[in-house]
Amino acid sequence: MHSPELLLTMYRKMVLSRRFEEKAGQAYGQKKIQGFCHLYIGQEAVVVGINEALRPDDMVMTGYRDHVHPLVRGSDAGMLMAELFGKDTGYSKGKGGSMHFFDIEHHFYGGYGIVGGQIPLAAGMAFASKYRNEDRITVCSFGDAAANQGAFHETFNMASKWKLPVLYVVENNKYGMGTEISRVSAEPDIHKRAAAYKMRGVSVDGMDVLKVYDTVKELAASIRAGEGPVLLEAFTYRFRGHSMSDAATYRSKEEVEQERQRDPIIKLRELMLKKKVATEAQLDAIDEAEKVVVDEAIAFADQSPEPPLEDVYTHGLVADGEPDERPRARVRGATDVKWPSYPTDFKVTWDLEPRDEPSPAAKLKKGAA
Amino acid sequence: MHSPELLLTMYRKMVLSRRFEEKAGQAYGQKKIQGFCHLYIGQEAVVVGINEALRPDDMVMTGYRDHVHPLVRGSDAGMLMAELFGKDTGYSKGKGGSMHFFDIEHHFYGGYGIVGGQIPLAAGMAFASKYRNEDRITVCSFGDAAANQGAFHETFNMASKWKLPVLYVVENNKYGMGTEISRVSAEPDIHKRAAAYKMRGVSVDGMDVLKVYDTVKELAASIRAGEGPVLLEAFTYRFRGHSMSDAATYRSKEEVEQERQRDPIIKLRELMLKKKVATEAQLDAIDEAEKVVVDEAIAFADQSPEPPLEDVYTHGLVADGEPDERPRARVRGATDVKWPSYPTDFKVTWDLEPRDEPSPAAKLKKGAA
Amino acid sequence: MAEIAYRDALNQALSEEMARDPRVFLMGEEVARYNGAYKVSQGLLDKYGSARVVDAPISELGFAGLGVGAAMVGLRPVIEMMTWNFAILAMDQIVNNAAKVRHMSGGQLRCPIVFRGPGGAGGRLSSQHSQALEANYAHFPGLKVIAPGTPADAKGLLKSAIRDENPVVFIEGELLYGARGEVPDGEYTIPIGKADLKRLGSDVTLITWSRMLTAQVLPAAELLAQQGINAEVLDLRTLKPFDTEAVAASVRKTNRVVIVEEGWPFASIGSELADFIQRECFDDLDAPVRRVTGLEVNMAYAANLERAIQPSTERIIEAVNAVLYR
Amino acid sequence: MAEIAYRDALNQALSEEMARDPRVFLMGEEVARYNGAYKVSQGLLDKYGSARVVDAPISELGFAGLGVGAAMVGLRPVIEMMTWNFAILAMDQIVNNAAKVRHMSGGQLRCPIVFRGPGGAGGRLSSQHSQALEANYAHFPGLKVIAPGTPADAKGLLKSAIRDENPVVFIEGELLYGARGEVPDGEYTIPIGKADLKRLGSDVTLITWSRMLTAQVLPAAELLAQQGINAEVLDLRTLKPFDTEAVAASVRKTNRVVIVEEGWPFASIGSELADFIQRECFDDLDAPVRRVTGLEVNMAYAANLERAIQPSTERIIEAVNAVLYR
Ligand SMILES: Cc1ncc(C[n+]2csc(CCOP(=O)(O)OP(=O)(O)O)c2C)c(N)n1
Ligand SMILES: Cc1ncc(C[n+]2csc(CCOP(=O)(O)OP(=O)(O)O)c2C)c(N)n1
Ligand SMILES: [Mg+2]
Ligand SMILES: [Mg+2]
Repeated sequence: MHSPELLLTMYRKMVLSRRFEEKAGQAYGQKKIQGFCHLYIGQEAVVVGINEALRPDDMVMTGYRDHVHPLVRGSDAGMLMAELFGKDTGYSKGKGGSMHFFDIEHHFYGGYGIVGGQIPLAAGMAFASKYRNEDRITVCSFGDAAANQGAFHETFNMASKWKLPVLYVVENNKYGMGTEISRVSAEPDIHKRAAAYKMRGVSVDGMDVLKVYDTVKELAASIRAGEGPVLLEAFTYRFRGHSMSDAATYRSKEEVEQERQRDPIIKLRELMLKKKVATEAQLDAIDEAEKVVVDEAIAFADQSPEPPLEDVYTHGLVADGEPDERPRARVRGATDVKWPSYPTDFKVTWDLEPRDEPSPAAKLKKGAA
Repeated sequence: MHSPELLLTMYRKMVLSRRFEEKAGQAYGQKKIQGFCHLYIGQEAVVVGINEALRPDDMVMTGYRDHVHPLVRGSDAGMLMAELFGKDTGYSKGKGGSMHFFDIEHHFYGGYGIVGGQIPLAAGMAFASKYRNEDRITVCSFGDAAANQGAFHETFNMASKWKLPVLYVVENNKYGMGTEISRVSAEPDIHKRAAAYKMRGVSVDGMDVLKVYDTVKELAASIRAGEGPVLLEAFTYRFRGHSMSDAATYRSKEEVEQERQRDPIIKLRELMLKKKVATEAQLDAIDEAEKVVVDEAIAFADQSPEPPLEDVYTHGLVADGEPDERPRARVRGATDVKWPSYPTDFKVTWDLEPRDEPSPAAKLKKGAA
Repeated sequence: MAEIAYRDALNQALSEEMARDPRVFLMGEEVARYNGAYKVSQGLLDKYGSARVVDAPISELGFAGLGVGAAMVGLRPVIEMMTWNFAILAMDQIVNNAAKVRHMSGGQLRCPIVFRGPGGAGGRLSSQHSQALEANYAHFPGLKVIAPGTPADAKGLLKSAIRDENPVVFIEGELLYGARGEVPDGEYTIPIGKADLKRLGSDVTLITWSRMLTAQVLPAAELLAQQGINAEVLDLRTLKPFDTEAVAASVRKTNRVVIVEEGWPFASIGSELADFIQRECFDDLDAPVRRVTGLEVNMAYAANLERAIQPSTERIIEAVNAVLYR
Repeated sequence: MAEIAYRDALNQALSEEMARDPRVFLMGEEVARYNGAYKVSQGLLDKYGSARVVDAPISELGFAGLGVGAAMVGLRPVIEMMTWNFAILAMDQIVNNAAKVRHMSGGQLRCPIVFRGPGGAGGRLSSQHSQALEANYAHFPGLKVIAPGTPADAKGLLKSAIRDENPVVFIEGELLYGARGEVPDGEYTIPIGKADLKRLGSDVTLITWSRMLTAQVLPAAELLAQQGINAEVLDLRTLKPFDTEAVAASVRKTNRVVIVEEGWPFASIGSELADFIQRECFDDLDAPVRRVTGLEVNMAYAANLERAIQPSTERIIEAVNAVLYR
């Protein structure tokens, strides 16, 4: 049921992600990348499984652990790395850095640094889809610890009530920084909280890319069909510390070792070999090829110039007639950039609430509360 | 099982509450009270049932619909009314007004104007009790619509995780201002949301003072015994508009009429007559007596002076050595004021978390996220 | 020109912009069936339907952020805050997402959204409900801040705000909704960033905005005129970016300035104006810039205290006398 | 005197106050087992146990409010905000409850609580994580705002803040934690509201606070000295209430002022200071007050842009030259 192409693509993207993050980690050690830098190593099956189950024009966003989400959508690895290096050729011209990747061409709507802050945004993007009667869905990831933010509660209530086409994904890697989720969450199984909003809550083994893929296939179809938002909890693990500055001594060696046994890349590789989808040599060739991609990305980032100093003032307020930046066109001279088009003229046909009785039009003169 | 004294007290307090609010409404019409003014008419069984089930030194707080909560605790009706009139003899010297009643002598910790804003405060008060190993509990009311605030979510998670001795009461009167709760809440049965925090959620007929009393008796005992917080939903109804400026045309006449059939005062009165706890004449006498109490309160408020203009600057920052105000002593010259005493020297014996392994003391040099 | 109320001027602006552009929608507490807590959205639900006029739960952080997300993908949300006091709960979405998303994305995204609602005292509402919070938002780069004082300005500026490509914080006067004034017939907009001379004068410049304009400053100017003092009244209308040219021009003419502001004095719009003036017009000033502000205290409920806390014509006249060394 | 790091000075203050007063507890993200995101609470869990050093969920609004409630009934909470950027989510509890409960209750309650954590740039953290937000809190009556620039001040002021009967916003320098400085031996406190002359001078007054003191202002003063300009450096330490006497005294001496502030210029602490000085020292000023601030833009990640956005010795020297008309 999973085509060889699909498995090969997934394998390739997971390897690419792993290599990208490893190299980013090295570059951080060399101080080419600075500030906070959160690697996705260990969690690759989550984004890759999701991504392959989506349409290319579905919209994706996440928190600050955001390198791999755009990468697997098709973003230019060199330009992502350049952003990490704070270079002019980065997707955000070096303004965003590690925590704020954006690639609108590939419908990646950003990495956000305030824990939980992206949750309401995704509801707004889904609101817009429904408002314009589009069948795109929005997928928004956040961490287990973000589930204790008020934004989670306020947004899920609205998303469920208005049946917004959005898939929320808790990447439950068991820890928020140094704190095990069960220490700060009265209900550590986050997906169970969906019931408080009469919303569907589902969990999946986030180390198994095929399970993630199958689950999201089904959920995306249901969401696209208008059956309302879903909260999907993917149980996963980060093999590294929270960020580059975290030695992660709050976890035992044994625990980390045990989790590494579930390495999603090894798991898929073994499956592919077992199922004879590919030979060792073929998979090794992929490994090599992706290594080259990442090496080139590093070289590109290294050789790119810093942003010009005048850029301090750009991208503040939008001036009249100022266009949006299209990074791949600007940096690579790409002529095939398909920018999402947001129609300006359309008819709103959505009845968000049933029009029962006409509103009783209370005609008060005075104040509110 | 409910003693005649208890029933008589409850009846008296409900009548007092009703009269107080009716007179406040009249005074509002005369512009003696201004600004926002939220009456509790119809909901009396909730606070009275709760109050009689509590110890006098348990701590109580609520939102802006706060006149009756202190009244049934024993606050001076005249001084409450004076606060509504913005007079110097009010509990807050006219600084707070309708939405900000406070009577610390009677352990009423305030009325708060930001929807849901009091929810975290109550957790903090309960935290303090547990911290000092006291067996007082905190009771915090809020409206159905407040259940969509992030503060609800963030606080309940902590309260449950840390087993704080707090009873949260949703006064579900079906509406938040002009909006029926089912229109904006994906889960309109608020108490069911407690499950998301592995917290106990209970509902009760909020128009039946005895049911409220019995329920809270049991819950208070359980909370006092350290079994963790509870969310109690009392289904009730406000007979008037949201505030004095709301004609409440969003509700049908029939709906209001039907709810009025459940008037908690009539209900209790009929029960008492049926059970022969009191005669018509005795109950009428109570009605009369409470009318007098409220008339006197109005007269007191009317005759009281405005706060002196210099008071503009008082109660900003606390100056060194500045004592707290004790309103009944100040206004009535009362010598029997028992102010809650907060010890300054004690031993903290609470282990908020089990001391399993010693903390691995990660010794990082650098940044956080 | 028709004379209409401030709330109706805002209502016209909303309705006209919604008719003109299907991307515009209004979301907030009580905006739809109740027609708005202050009736600004009267009739809009019936005209534009429940997807374009949306009753939100009491979840300020949530629906403010929802608006930001919708703006990022091509809609033009107008998010009503029942009052700006409650928007403090939503501030993270306004200042960390709306104000920053264009910058963080290196110019890939824009966020054309209007956050609007009443600010300032509402009349005996006590401290949590009587705050003029414009300074808090004006402090952040990436936002425009507007606070109109008349129906005509309210309409013209709200239309401009809705058409603006940036996030706009639009603060209405809670006590102005019933205030009436002439509003031009037909379609018009007022440019963001332009102040308006509401009264010409030569002896002193009074700078103000929002409710203080009609409630205290113009009446004070009339009283001053009776004493032979000819005050110029400059209504900023847009607080950020404010009209530096208009401010400087008036100061150069009168050489004396009093700034009148409803909010608290510390680190406020008035502080910024005073700093701008002392810096850019140092040699033109014949006296230090004076300010009349809300007192440095929380708002009291009692009528006499509430009055005393707010700027008054008396305090304005006193300040004018001070800058005139009279 | 021992030379210790700023973080250790804060740690000593916390530990000493916790030992002295059982009512003091510390709550925040990662403060207990992780010993603090910036290691300010190192060792405190082991010393004081899990009820007094509490790891909170990522629920800033919730645990800030919990602290306020605990303070209302006799505890003395220290609420750590991992950074002040995240405290925007908790602002409602800080400004609407902590800052107002004494007033609303007519003096029946008090709220002795400290909200503390790092502010300002942290080094390549981009816009959402690099904000100096002191002006936002200083705007509200009912709060004190403190921002120490040295280990000794950090310790002495944190102890005073914990003992204060009012809510205190205590903003540490995110890039100062590792900075070392001499700290008096034994018990001491530093009074809230007193500025400190960190350098005596006669030609110009440089007013600043927090990290700018050691990062830019003192170095600039040394460079100026080489050019024969003798700058006085006044470290405010407490931003609200600031030390009006010390400011006025220095201005009267030097007649020229440059204010150096990490945050944005608009409606900031610096605006307030400039207004105060032009008003109270009008006749003493030989030049307009100048300000060197963070640029009016969101913080960029790129190293060169990040540098350019922040105040620098060059910009300070430029401003000094301007007020000296050189
Ligand atoms: C509102 C807010 N509070 C605190 C932080 C600091 N912080 C950054 S990441 C993080 C932990 C988040 O953990 P989780 O949500 O589980 O995501 P993970 O990092 O595990 O992917 C914290 C506390 C922040 N960025 N925003
Ligand atoms: C944060 C916030 N948002 C909005 C308001 C305005 N407001 C005051 S009361 C209210 C309705 C609250 O309804 P509910 O919680 O059900 O309580 P009830 O009034 O029915 O007792 C609203 C929207 C407010 N005071 N605070
Ligand atoms: Mg996590
Ligand atoms: Mg209600």
